[in-house]
Amino acid sequence: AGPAGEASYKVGVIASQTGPYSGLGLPALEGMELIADGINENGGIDGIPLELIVYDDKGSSTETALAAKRLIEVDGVLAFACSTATGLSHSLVPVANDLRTPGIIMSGTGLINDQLGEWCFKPIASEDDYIPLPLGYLADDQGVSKLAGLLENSGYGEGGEFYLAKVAPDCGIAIVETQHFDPAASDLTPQLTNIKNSDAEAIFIWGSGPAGALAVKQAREMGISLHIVTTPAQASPSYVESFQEYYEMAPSLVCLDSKLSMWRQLADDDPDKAMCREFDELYIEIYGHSPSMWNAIGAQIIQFIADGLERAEPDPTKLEEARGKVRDAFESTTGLSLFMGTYTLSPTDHYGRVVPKEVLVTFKDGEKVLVKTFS
Amino acid sequence: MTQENHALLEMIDVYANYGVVQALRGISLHVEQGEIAALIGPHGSGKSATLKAICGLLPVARGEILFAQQLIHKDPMEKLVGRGIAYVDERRLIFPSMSVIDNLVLGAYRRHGKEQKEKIEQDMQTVFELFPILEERKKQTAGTFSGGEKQMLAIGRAFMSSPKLLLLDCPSLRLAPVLVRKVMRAISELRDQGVTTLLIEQNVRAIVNVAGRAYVMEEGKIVLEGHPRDLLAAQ
Amino acid sequence: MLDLSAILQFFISGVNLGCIYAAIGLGLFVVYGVTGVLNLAQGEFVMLGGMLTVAFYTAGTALVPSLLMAVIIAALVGAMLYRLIIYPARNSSGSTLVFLTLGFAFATEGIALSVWGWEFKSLPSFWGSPNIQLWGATIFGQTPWVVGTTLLLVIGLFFFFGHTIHGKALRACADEPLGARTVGISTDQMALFSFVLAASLGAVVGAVITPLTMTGYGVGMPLTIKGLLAALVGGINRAEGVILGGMALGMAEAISAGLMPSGYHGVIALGILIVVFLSRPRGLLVAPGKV
Amino acid sequence: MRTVKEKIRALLSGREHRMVLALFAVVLMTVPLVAGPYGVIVMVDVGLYSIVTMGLILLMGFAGQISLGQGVFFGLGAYMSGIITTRCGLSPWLVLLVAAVAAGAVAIVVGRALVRLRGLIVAGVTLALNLVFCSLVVSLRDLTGGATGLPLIPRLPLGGFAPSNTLFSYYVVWIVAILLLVFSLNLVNSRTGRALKSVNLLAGGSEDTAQVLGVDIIRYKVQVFAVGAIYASIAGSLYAHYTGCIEPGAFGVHFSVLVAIMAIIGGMTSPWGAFLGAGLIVSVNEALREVMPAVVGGSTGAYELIAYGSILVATLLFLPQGLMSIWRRLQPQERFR
Amino acid sequence: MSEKGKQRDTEEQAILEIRDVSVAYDGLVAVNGVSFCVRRGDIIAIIGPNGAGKTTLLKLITGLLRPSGGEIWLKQQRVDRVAPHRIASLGVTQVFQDIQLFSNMSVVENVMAGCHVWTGASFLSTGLRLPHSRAEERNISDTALRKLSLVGLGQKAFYSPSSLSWGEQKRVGLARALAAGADLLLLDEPYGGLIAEEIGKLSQLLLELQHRGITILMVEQLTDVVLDIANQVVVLRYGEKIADGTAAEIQGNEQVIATYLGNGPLEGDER
Ligand SMILES: Nc1ncnc2c1ncn2[C@@H]1O[C@H](COP(=O)(O)OP(=O)(O)OP(=O)(O)O)[C@@H](O)[C@H]1O
Ligand SMILES: Nc1ncnc2c1ncn2[C@@H]1O[C@H](COP(=O)(O)OP(=O)(O)OP(=O)(O)O)[C@@H](O)[C@H]1O
Ligand SMILES: [Mg+2]
Ligand SMILES: [Mg+2]
Repeated sequence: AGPAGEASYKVGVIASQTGPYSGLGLPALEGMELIADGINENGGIDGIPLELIVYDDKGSSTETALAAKRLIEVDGVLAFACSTATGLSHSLVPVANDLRTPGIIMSGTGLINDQLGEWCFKPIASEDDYIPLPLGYLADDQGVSKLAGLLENSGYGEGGEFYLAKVAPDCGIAIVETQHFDPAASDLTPQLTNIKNSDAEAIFIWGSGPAGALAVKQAREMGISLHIVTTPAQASPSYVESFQEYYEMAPSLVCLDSKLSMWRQLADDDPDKAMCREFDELYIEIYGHSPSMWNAIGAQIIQFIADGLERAEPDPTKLEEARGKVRDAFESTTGLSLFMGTYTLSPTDHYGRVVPKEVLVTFKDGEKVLVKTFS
Repeated sequence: MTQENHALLEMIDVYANYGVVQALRGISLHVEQGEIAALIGPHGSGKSATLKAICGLLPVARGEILFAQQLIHKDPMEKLVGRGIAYVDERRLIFPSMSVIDNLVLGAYRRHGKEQKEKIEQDMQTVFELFPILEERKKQTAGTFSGGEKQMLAIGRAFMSSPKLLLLDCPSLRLAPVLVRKVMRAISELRDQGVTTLLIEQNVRAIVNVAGRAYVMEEGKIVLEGHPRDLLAAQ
Repeated sequence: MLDLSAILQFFISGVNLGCIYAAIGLGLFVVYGVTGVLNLAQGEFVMLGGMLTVAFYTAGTALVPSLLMAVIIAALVGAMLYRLIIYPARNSSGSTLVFLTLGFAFATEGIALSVWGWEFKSLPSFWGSPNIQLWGATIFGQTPWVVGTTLLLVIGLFFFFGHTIHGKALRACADEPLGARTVGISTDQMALFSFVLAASLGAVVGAVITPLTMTGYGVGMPLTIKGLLAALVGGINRAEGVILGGMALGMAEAISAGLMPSGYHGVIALGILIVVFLSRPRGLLVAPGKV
Repeated sequence: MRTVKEKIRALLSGREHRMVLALFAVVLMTVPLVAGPYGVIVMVDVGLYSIVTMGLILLMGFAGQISLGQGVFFGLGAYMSGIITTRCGLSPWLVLLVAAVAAGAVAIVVGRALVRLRGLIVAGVTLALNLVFCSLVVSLRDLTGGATGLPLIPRLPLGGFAPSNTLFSYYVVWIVAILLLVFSLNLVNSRTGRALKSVNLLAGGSEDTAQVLGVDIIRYKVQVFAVGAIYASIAGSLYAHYTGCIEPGAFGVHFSVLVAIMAIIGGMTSPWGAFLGAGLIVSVNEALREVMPAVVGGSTGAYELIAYGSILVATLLFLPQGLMSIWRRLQPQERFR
Repeated sequence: MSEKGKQRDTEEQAILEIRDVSVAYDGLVAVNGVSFCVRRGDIIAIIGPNGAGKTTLLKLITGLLRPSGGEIWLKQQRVDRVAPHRIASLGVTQVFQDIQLFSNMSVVENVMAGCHVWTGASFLSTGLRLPHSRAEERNISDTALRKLSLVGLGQKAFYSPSSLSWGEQKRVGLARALAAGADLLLLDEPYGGLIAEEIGKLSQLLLELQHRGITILMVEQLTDVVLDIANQVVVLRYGEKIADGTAAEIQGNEQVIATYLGNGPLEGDER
C-alpha cells in the first residue's frame, strides 16, 4: 500500500505481537486502536482521519528496524510509534534520525533519554521519576533502610538497577543485595535464598514478565516475609488472580501502578480522576475489561501523536515537510495531561514529563487497594 | 491340479525401475517348493533388483509376482515377512548399535504367541550351531563385528523369522571358504526341512552341488535357465 | 553467609529444574530413538498440555479429566504432525526433517496465541499438595509431582526400550530402518507411535509443571532448547543419559544462580555445561557402536 | 569420453558458473535503479543474511558440521566493530578486518575443541555457546551496553565522507557477498571442497576413508569452521555500521536458527543456496507483512506466525533438498542427485 | 637360511614391517603379537577365518587404529603413532571391505578425492583460484578420468555412487585408490562379489600394478585366486599369525587346511 491519494494522517505502529515481549505489545496495541477509533468516530483530526498501520516486530531488533523503514519508505507515515522492549526500540533511534521521521518510543527505561537525537521522542516514564514513590513508601511508611534488588536480565532490568542505585541513597535506603533472573526463569529459589540470607528488609522485584510474579509466589512459599515492592507488570490481572493467596500474604505486596486503574480510589479533587474514569468506562464498554497499564501506555501514545498532529496541521501529501512540522509540534508540546503523566517537551528535552502519575497499590480480598500517590 | 504342481514363487513378466534406470525388463521365473534356485550374472544385471522386487523393496511397474498362489507385488515388505519371506540384503542391514542377541530376537519379531516361544528358542540354537561365534559374542554390539561376522549375523537373523522362502543376496560374500561350505550345507539342510531358497551367487562353482536351478541374468533380463552343472558346462 | 539450608535449597531447585528439563529431553529421546528426527516441536506439546489442561480446568472440569483430555488432544496433534508432515518427507535428510518440525512449532505457537492470547496461566498445586519444609529449605508442593512423573517416565521408558521386544523394535527403526523392515517391523507405524508417545509425554509434563512455572503460548521453544541441551549433554541415545543430562543442566543453573556472582550465572551455568560436553565428547552416557 | 572430460573441465574452471555469476552481479548492481528505496533496504538484509548463510552452507552442507551458533560470530563481528569504533575511533574498515581475523582465531580455538565431538553434540555445544555469548554481552554491560544496546556506532566511511547510508550499504554488502560467493564457489569445486565433502558425516562422507586418502580431517574441519565464522563476522561488522545500534537479541539462538533455516530452504549443496534461502525467507516475511493486514486486519502477528510456519513446512515438503534442487532438476543429463 | 640372515635380507627391501603388533577392543584381543615383512613390489595376501583380525591389521597399518604393543615400520619410518593422513602421504592407501564411496559426490569426484594426497593447494589458494591450484585441478581431473576408464566406468562419471550396482561401486573404489598413486596398496577383499571373468581381469590388473612397482597387500577369502598371484601369504587366526610363506607352503600347512580352507571334512573348528 503506497501513499494513498485521499487525505489521511498515517501513523505507523510497531508492536511486539509475537515473541517474548508480546505481553507488552499486544495490550498496548489494543489501547492504541481504541483511541484511534475514537478520534475517527469524532471526525478525525481537523476532519482528517487517523490511519494506523501496524506491524509486528517479532521480538527482534532487525525486524523492528525493517518494519520502521517500511512504514517510512513504503507507507509514508508522518510519525511512528513503537511499543517494545528497550533493546528493540533503541535500535529505532538511528532509523528515525536517518530517515527524518518522528518516532515515539515507549520503552520503560530512562537510560536512553539522552540518546534520542532530533527525531525521537519518549513521552512515557523514566525510573528516576517514579522510584522515589516506592522507596519513599518503604523508608517513610515501613521504616525500611536495607533493600535487596531482584532484577530481570533485560534492558528494563538494567534501567531498574541503574536508577535504584542512583536514587536509593536520596531516600535513605541502602541496596545490600542484588540478584538477577532471566525473563523466562521458572525457579527463583536460589536468588531468593541469597536474599533471605542477607540482611535486607525488603525486596524490590523488577521484571516485565511472569518470572516477577513467580518470584512473589516463591518468596512467600519459602516463608520469606520481607516487604516486597514490584514494577507494574506484576499487577497484571492474570497474575493477581492466579497468585492471590501469595499476593495478599502479609506483609502484603506493593506494586507500582497507574492512576488509571485506581481512579475509583483517587481523591475527588484529583485532577486526573475524570479523565481516567472516562477512559475506563469506555474501555469496559468496548473490550469488556478495565485497561491495564500497557493498554494505557498504548492509548496515551496515540493521544500524544494526535495532539501533535492537531497543532502541526501538516499536509499529508507533502511528506517531508509534514514530518518536519509534526516533529516541531511534538517539541512544542506543553502541559499535555495524559495517563502516565503531564508532558512539556522542548527541542532539548524529548522526554518532558513534568508530572508523574504513578501510584502504589496493594492487594486485599482480590481487589487492588490504593496505598500511595505522588502528592 | 494339486498343490505340489504350483511353484512357491512365480514372477511373470516383471518390470521395475530405479527412477529412470530400467533395472528389470520382463523377468519371468519360478521357484518350486523345497528348491534352491540361484541368480547369476554380471554386475548391474539386475539380480539384486529381482530380489528386491520380490520382497517389496522395489516397486513393480508391470507384471505379477505370486507367492504360494497369491499376488504379493503390491504388499509392503513388512507384511511379506509375516507370510514367510525372509530377505538378506547385500549390505546386510544389521542393527549396528544393538547387541547380537537383540538382532536375532528381532529377527523373530513377527512370530507371536506362546507356542512360538519354544520354537524361537530352538531356532536360536540352530543359528548358534551354524555360527558358534554368534553365541560366543552374544553381547557384542553388532556394529563392531567384522565383515564376515556381520554376514553371519544377517543370515542368522533372516533364519530367525522361520521363513518359507529365503532370499539371499550373495550369502557367500565375505565368508571364509570353510564357512561358505557351511552356509551352503545349512541351506541344503533347510531345504530338507522344506525351506525354499533363492540366492544370488557370483561363483557358479560354489552352487553346483547345492542349487537345483539357476537363472542367468543380463541387462535386466533372464537369458539362460538350467541346472548349474549344465550352465557351467556351457561356459 | 552460606549455610547448609541454602545449599540444600539450591540442590532442591536443581533437582526440580533438572526433572523438568529431563522430562522434555525424554520426549525428544523417544522420537529421536525411533525415527532419528530431532523434534523441535516437543516443547509445543508441553505448552499444549499445560494450556489445554488450564483451559478445561478453568471451564470447570476436574483436574484428572482435564489432564486426560489435554493428553488425548496433544496425542492427536502428535499423530497429525507425523502423518501430515513427517511421513510425506520421511526420505528427506535429517536436517530437513528437523526444520519441518520447527515450522510446525511456529504454526502451533501462532495458533495457541490466536486462541488463548498472550496471558500466562497457572494451575493450583495438584490436590493442594502442601509445601514441605526441610532443614530450613522449602520443597514446593508440586515438586514431588514433577520429580515423580519424571522418574516414572524414565523407568517406564528404560524398561520399555531395553527389555521388551516392541521397545527393541522401536530402537531398530532408527538404527537401520531398512533392516527393520526386512525383519517385518513397520517403521511407519512405529514412527507414528513414537510421535504419539512423545506428544502424550510432553502434554503430561506440561500439565504437571504448570503449577510451578506457569504456562503461556510461547513457553514451548525455550523449553525445547533446554530439553535439547539436556538430551545432548547426556547422550540422546539412552533414557538414563537424558536424565543425567537434565540433572546436570538443572544443577548447573541452580547452583550458579545461588553461588556465583549475580548477573553472570547464566554464563557460568552454560559454561559448566560446555565443559561437560567437551570432556565427554559423546555425551555423559553413550550407546556403544553408534554415534 | 570427450564430453565427460569437457564437462569436468567446465565444472572445475568455474566456467559453468561464470555466466550466471556475471548475470547475477549485473542484476544486483542495477537493483537500486529499479527497486524503490524500500526494496533496497530489504535487499541489504538479504545480503547480510546471505553472507552468514553461505558460511553455514560451507560448514554444514559441505563439511557436515551442524552449527546452531553462527550468531556468536555474527555478534563478535558486530560488537568488535561497534565497541572499537565508538571507543577508539579507528577506521571502521580496518576494524572490520581485525574483527574478522579475531573471529576466525576464536573459531579456530573453539573449532579445535568441537571437532572431537560426535554428531549432534556439536549442535548442542554451538547452541550453548550462543546462549553463553548473549548472556555474556548482557553481563559485560560496561563494555557492550548490556541488554539496552550499544548506540551511536559510526557509519562506514568512503574516502572522506559517509555516503547515503542505505544505498552505500547496499553496494558494500553486495560486493562483499559476491566476492565471498566467488571464493566459496572456487572452494567447493576444488581439492578443498572434495576434502570437506569427504568428511561430511551428515551426507555420505566417511572420516576413515577420508583419512586413508590423506585428508587431515581435523585441519579441514577447523578451517571451515573458521571460514564460516569469518563470513559471519564480516556480516556482523557490516550490520553494526549499517544499523548504528546493536543489542544482544539480534545475535541470539533465534538468529542462528533463522540462518540454518535459510541454508536448508536454499539448499546446502551449493553456496548459491544461501541467496535463494535468504531471499525466500526475507521475501516471505515481507509478503506476509503486506498481505496479512488485508486478510485478517488488526493485530496480525499470530497469523503471520502461522503462515510463516506453514510456508516453511510446505516448502520443505515440496523441495526437501531446498530451492537449489529446482535448478538441478532442470539439467536432465546430470544424473548425480 | 639362518633366521638372522633372512631378517637382514628383508630389511633392505622391506617396504613395510610389522613387529610383534597387538591390539585389543575392550577385552577382545583382535591382533596378537603379529609380525611379518612386506617386500617392495610383492603381492602379499592375508587370509584367515572371519574375525581373525585381518581388517583390524589393515587399520593398524593405515593408522586408523593404534596398536597397544609392537611397532610398524613403513619405508624405514616408524608409523604406529603417526596420524592416518600422514601415513597416507607416505604412499599408502586402502580400499575398504565395504568400499565406502562418498555418496555426496559423483563418481568422478570420488576418484578425484583420491588425488588429495599428492596435491597440496591450500584452503586459500583454492578459494582464490591461484594459478598453481588451477593447474593442479586440471592434473587431478585428467588422472581421475584415466583411472575411471581403466576400470571401465568412464561413461558413468557423473552418476551418483548409490545408483551403481555393488560390483560397479567396487570398481570405483579401486579407481579411487589407484588415483592416490600410492606405492603400497591395501585391499580388503577386492575379489568379493566379482564374477568369474572379472576375477581374471582383476588379477591381471593387480599383476600389472605389481609390474609397475606397486606393492599390494590384500585381505581375501577367495583363496584359490589369491594363492595364484600372491608371492607371500600370511594366515591369521584368533588374531595370531599361524603361517607365513609362499602359496605352496601354505597350501600344505595342515593347520591352515583344518581351520580355514576346509578341504577336508566339513567340521572345521570355527571360532
Ligand atoms: N538405488 C539405485 N538407484 C538407481 N539405479 C540403481 C540403484 N540401484 C541399482 N541401480 C541400477 O540398477 C541396475 C541393476 O542393479 P542391481 O543392483 O540389481 O545389479 P546386480 O545384478 O545386483 O549387480 P551386482 O552384482 O553388482 O550387485 C544397475 O544398472 C544399477 O546401476
Ligand atoms: N570396535 C570393536 N569393538 C569390539 N570388537 C571389535 C571391534 N572391531 C572389531 N572387533 C572384533 O575384532 C575381531 C577382528 O575383526 P576384523 O574386522 O579385523 O576381522 P576380519 O579378519 O577382517 O574378519 P572378516 O573376514 O570377517 O572381515 C572380530 O571378532 C570383531 O568382532
Ligand atoms: Mg547386487
Ligand atoms: Mg574384514
